[in-house]
Amino acid sequence: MNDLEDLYREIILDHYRNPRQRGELPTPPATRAEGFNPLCGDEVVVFLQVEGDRLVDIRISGQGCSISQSSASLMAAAVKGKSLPEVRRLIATFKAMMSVHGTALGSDADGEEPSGEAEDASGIVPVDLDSLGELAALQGVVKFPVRIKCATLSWNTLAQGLDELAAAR
Amino acid sequence: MNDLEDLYREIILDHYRNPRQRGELPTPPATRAEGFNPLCGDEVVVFLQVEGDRLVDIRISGQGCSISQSSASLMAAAVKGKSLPEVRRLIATFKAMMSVHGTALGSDADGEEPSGEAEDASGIVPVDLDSLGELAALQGVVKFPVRIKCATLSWNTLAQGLDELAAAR
Amino acid sequence: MAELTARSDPRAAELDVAAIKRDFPVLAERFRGRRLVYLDSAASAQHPLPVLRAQEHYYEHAHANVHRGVYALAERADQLYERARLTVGRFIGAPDPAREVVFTKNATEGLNLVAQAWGRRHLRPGDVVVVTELEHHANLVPWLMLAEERQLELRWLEIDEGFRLDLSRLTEVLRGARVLAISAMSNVLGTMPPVAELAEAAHRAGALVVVDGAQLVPHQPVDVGSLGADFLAFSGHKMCGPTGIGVLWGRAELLAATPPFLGGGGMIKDVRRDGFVPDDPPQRFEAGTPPIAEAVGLAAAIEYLQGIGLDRIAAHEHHLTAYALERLQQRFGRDLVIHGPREPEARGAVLSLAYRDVHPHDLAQVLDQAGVCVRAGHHCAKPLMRRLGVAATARASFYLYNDEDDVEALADALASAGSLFG
Amino acid sequence: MAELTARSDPRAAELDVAAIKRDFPVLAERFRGRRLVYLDSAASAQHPLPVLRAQEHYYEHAHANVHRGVYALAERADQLYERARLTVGRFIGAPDPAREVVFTKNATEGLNLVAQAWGRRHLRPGDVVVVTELEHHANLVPWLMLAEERQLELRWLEIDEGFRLDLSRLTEVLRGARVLAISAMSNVLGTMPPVAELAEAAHRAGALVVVDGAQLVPHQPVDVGSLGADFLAFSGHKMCGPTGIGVLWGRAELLAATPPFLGGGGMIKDVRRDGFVPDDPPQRFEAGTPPIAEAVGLAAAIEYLQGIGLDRIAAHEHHLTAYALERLQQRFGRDLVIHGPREPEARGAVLSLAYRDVHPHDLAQVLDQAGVCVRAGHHCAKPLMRRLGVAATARASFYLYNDEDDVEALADALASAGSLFG
Ligand SMILES: Cc1ncc(COP(=O)(O)O)c(C=O)c1O
Ligand SMILES: Cc1ncc(COP(=O)(O)O)c(C=O)c1O
Ligand code: FES
Ligand code: FES
Repeated sequence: MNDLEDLYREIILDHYRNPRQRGELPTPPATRAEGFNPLCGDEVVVFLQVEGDRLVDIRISGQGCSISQSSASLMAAAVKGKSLPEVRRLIATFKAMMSVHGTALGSDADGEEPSGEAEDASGIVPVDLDSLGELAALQGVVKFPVRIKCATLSWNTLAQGLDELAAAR
Repeated sequence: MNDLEDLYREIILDHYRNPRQRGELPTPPATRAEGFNPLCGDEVVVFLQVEGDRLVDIRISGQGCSISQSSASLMAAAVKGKSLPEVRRLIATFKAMMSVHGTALGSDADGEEPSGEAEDASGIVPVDLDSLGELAALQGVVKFPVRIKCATLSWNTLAQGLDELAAAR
Repeated sequence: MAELTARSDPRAAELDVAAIKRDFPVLAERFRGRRLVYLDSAASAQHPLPVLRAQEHYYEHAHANVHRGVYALAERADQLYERARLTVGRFIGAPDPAREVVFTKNATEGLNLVAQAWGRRHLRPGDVVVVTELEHHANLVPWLMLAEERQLELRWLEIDEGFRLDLSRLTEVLRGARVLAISAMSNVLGTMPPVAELAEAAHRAGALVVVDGAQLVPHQPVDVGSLGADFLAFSGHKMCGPTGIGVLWGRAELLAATPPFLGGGGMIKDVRRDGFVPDDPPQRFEAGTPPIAEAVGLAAAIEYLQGIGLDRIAAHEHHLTAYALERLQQRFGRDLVIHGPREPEARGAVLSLAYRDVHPHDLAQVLDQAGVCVRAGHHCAKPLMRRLGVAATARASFYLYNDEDDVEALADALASAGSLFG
Repeated sequence: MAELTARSDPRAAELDVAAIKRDFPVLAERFRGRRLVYLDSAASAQHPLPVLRAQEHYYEHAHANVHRGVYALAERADQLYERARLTVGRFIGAPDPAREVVFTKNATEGLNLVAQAWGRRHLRPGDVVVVTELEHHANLVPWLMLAEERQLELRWLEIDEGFRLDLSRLTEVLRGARVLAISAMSNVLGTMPPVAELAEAAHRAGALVVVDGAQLVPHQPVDVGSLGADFLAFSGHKMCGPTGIGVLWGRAELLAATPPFLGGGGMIKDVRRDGFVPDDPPQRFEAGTPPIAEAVGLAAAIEYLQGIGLDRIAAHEHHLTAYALERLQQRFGRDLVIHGPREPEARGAVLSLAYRDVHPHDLAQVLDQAGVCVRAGHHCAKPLMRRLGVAATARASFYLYNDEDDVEALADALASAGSLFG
């Protein structure tokens, strides 16, 4: 499998062509979070419906490349119905996957974290790929540092939505 | 004779150690012109006494390096008592000597002239070294482009003084 | 203008691209087992050996700080640096190269210098600056910044359906304007506005003409006089020169009326505790140690380009652009949209592509796998992208070292993107 | 501070200068049949092979524009560029290298950025900026310009008879000050003010500390934290790196509170027809194509210096300075005045010389004939020169590639100047 096939795996192309959980949710009761990739101008909007400690529903809108769109779709499918701590754990695991191999340089890996940390993180956060299920298909992205922001865009937006929710409570 | 001996010829060192026409003249009747070399901060002041069409007296003050000081001294000795057209001709000849050999690059040769001209001039103004007498001793300077401004400082100042005089008439 | 002659020049076919390619070491690189098909010269060009050698020679035999060092090494550095200024000035037909050529760090700094140093001094609240929809951020953001600071009015020359500037309202737009800021060639569409004609209208209206030549100067013979420019900015790295250097040319009397931009060593006549006297142009605008090795490299790049001939380069690119427009349309028909003027004679060698609904970044990624380098993104021209109704395009651009094989490689790679995302 | 340790480091003698000299191709040059004795590193240093190779490698194998190109070549350029940022940041102990290191064109631009972008936003008429008599024009003219534009009050820390800053009136001078702009090492006298101590006093007074590190950073281990700097600027070319690049380090929260300086590509989040949203630091301050090859070269220079050890370099220079002070005084006695602190431990490796009444330019010229390169002039420190009561000095400065033989060559050449002008 060459790098490109590794990047554009069948499962990714499938989620890109047939995005899951696409659409919007009425706010309120849902929460809306918006993420923006300044490098390309793409945008993802995440709608979250949280009841108690559970993310009962999620929808995705916005537009972007195949990586960002499929990542959002895979994410939505993976987190829907999970408890908030589970979702948080998944976010952490996913982002750790996106910064392993040390290919991600400093702030490239994730604009939201001080790079020093991000870099140190690459060695120390154990990535449990099994726990990621279909999401593991996105690991080919780390070989393409410029595209890591594509893959993490929806996840950062989700995290931001959860933060806002938590702060509002 | 190596380049340095060519630069610091005995006659130059002599004029440096024993500058001719050093001092000031009362203004008026004399005219005072001031020249400044921004590259080094040195300064030359030329006092001119013109009667009719003749430069009857000249004095030099200010301070600077051996090249600028000796050039001023040699100049003063050479122009004193000459008619104004003769003085002008000498200035032109001297400045032509300072820009021959094409070693002088553009504006280096003379900050007062558009470099295009200065460059073209290098080929076309015939320099009559014989007419320069002792002044020819300064020709070694052209091999040291940075020092050309030293040698021309007093001459430009003299020219400027003559211009002011002409304008005032 | 020169490009018209160049375009009908039969010598176009003479450009020996195979030989030229050998001058560029990176083009012999293999990426993932494939030869490099470099189609991103509009972002930055590659460097021929003479440029690399000139810089190396400088560092190994002639480096010292400039500003009139007395010793031989410093004299060499000074001479090389000032000679580079003359080479650059003559290259663009500057009437007075030694005084009118300012070395900057890139085209962007040059344009900021005009907006901030000239503009702050000469523009008053309410003054009108005309920009165009074609502008790169470099000739836009400095004016937006100044407009905010000084309450200037920004007016826009828009593009028409044919991706050219709409000149129907020109007189109106220029009325009372103080500045026309205009790109001589769009880095997105390849559009080349009739700068000379616009400059004439601007001058009649009393406006200065600030030309962003970043894309034009590397690709065509340019003469500041016939262009009608008052200021012209461009970058070394887009014309086979080094990074870290740009040029601002300005008319001598305008530079003389422009206060300093950056303060520091080398730009003063005197500094006292209570003030300073700025030096004359161009030194006034070159505070601190300038990009000396870069100036030497840029001069070598210019000599390299001149050795081949700017008219021949322009003709070659024109030929290649026409070839690519035809081949790509032939092969992909409606699957491929190429933003920009249809007519090859109205545009530079820049093709902004939209292939079906494949996202430009995906397209560029797939092309890269085939060794084909194109740039995806907004190309620092967001207002223009909005006007085109897209967030990004994939842009292929040609230079002297590209040939028809490169166009074919692009086409083949596009086809494989089609099957991947099909 | 680190230099104190370095200075008592017995490994000083270990610096293998002969081997180091071989790394610098230009030092093998012969001028007029003589070996080059390069004593002008304070103006600009020479370049070792690893730096030349790194830049060459970049141009031959990794050049493309940065700003997130998708293809492999652009990715290499991006990575090298951002890695250089981290290398630079770690070199000066930046807490957050990826965000706090701004690449500029030279130290001068960095200082202008602070004065113009930070200063214009945060300083009001009547605000006080404290500068010192030791400053280079680079840390003076930007403040003079801003003072004039914004009616700031400039206060001066003066030097005493021993060529050190006179701190007797420190509290008074700093009272109410908003900025202390200070050079960490004078390029004329070699004086190294106690920056950490002054920074503490400045911070207590509520002032920011803008450190001109152009002379210190190349020669000593520097840690922005222990230095107490809020901003620190320096240049690549004075530390064996290329021309065309400098660094501005700033505390993250200060950079975040600084508006853009130059506008253009790469420094925005969005541009609309009516305005723009600036990007975060450091991108916010890097408009246009940055000095990419130069950043790669600078990183290589830092790695080269670190490979030898900044503490060892400092110790070596200290030894050489002490040696030169002693030898020259021994040999020339009262014929030679060396401006600057007598005590070697209070100064850097910079000797400003006055030899009898020989004009500095004549002195430098005669020295050049012997292959000895020194700089004559005001060294871009005119207020300091006025204070010293001279128009110019001849300045010899040492770096890692100089040795005692170079000092002897200087002494011999001085003697020959004496006999010529005697
Ligand atoms: C103390 C000091 N500050 C600032 C500068 C300016 O450095 P640059 O010319 O590289 O901007 C210099 C060098 O000339 C210097 O010696
Ligand atoms: C049209 C145009 N103007 C200005 C620039 C800015 O050039 P630089 O980034 O070298 O300053 C570019 C290149 O990106 C460009 O294409
Ligand atoms: S390119 Fe925009 S999100 Fe991937
Ligand atoms: S060095 Fe000043 S005039 Fe010669």
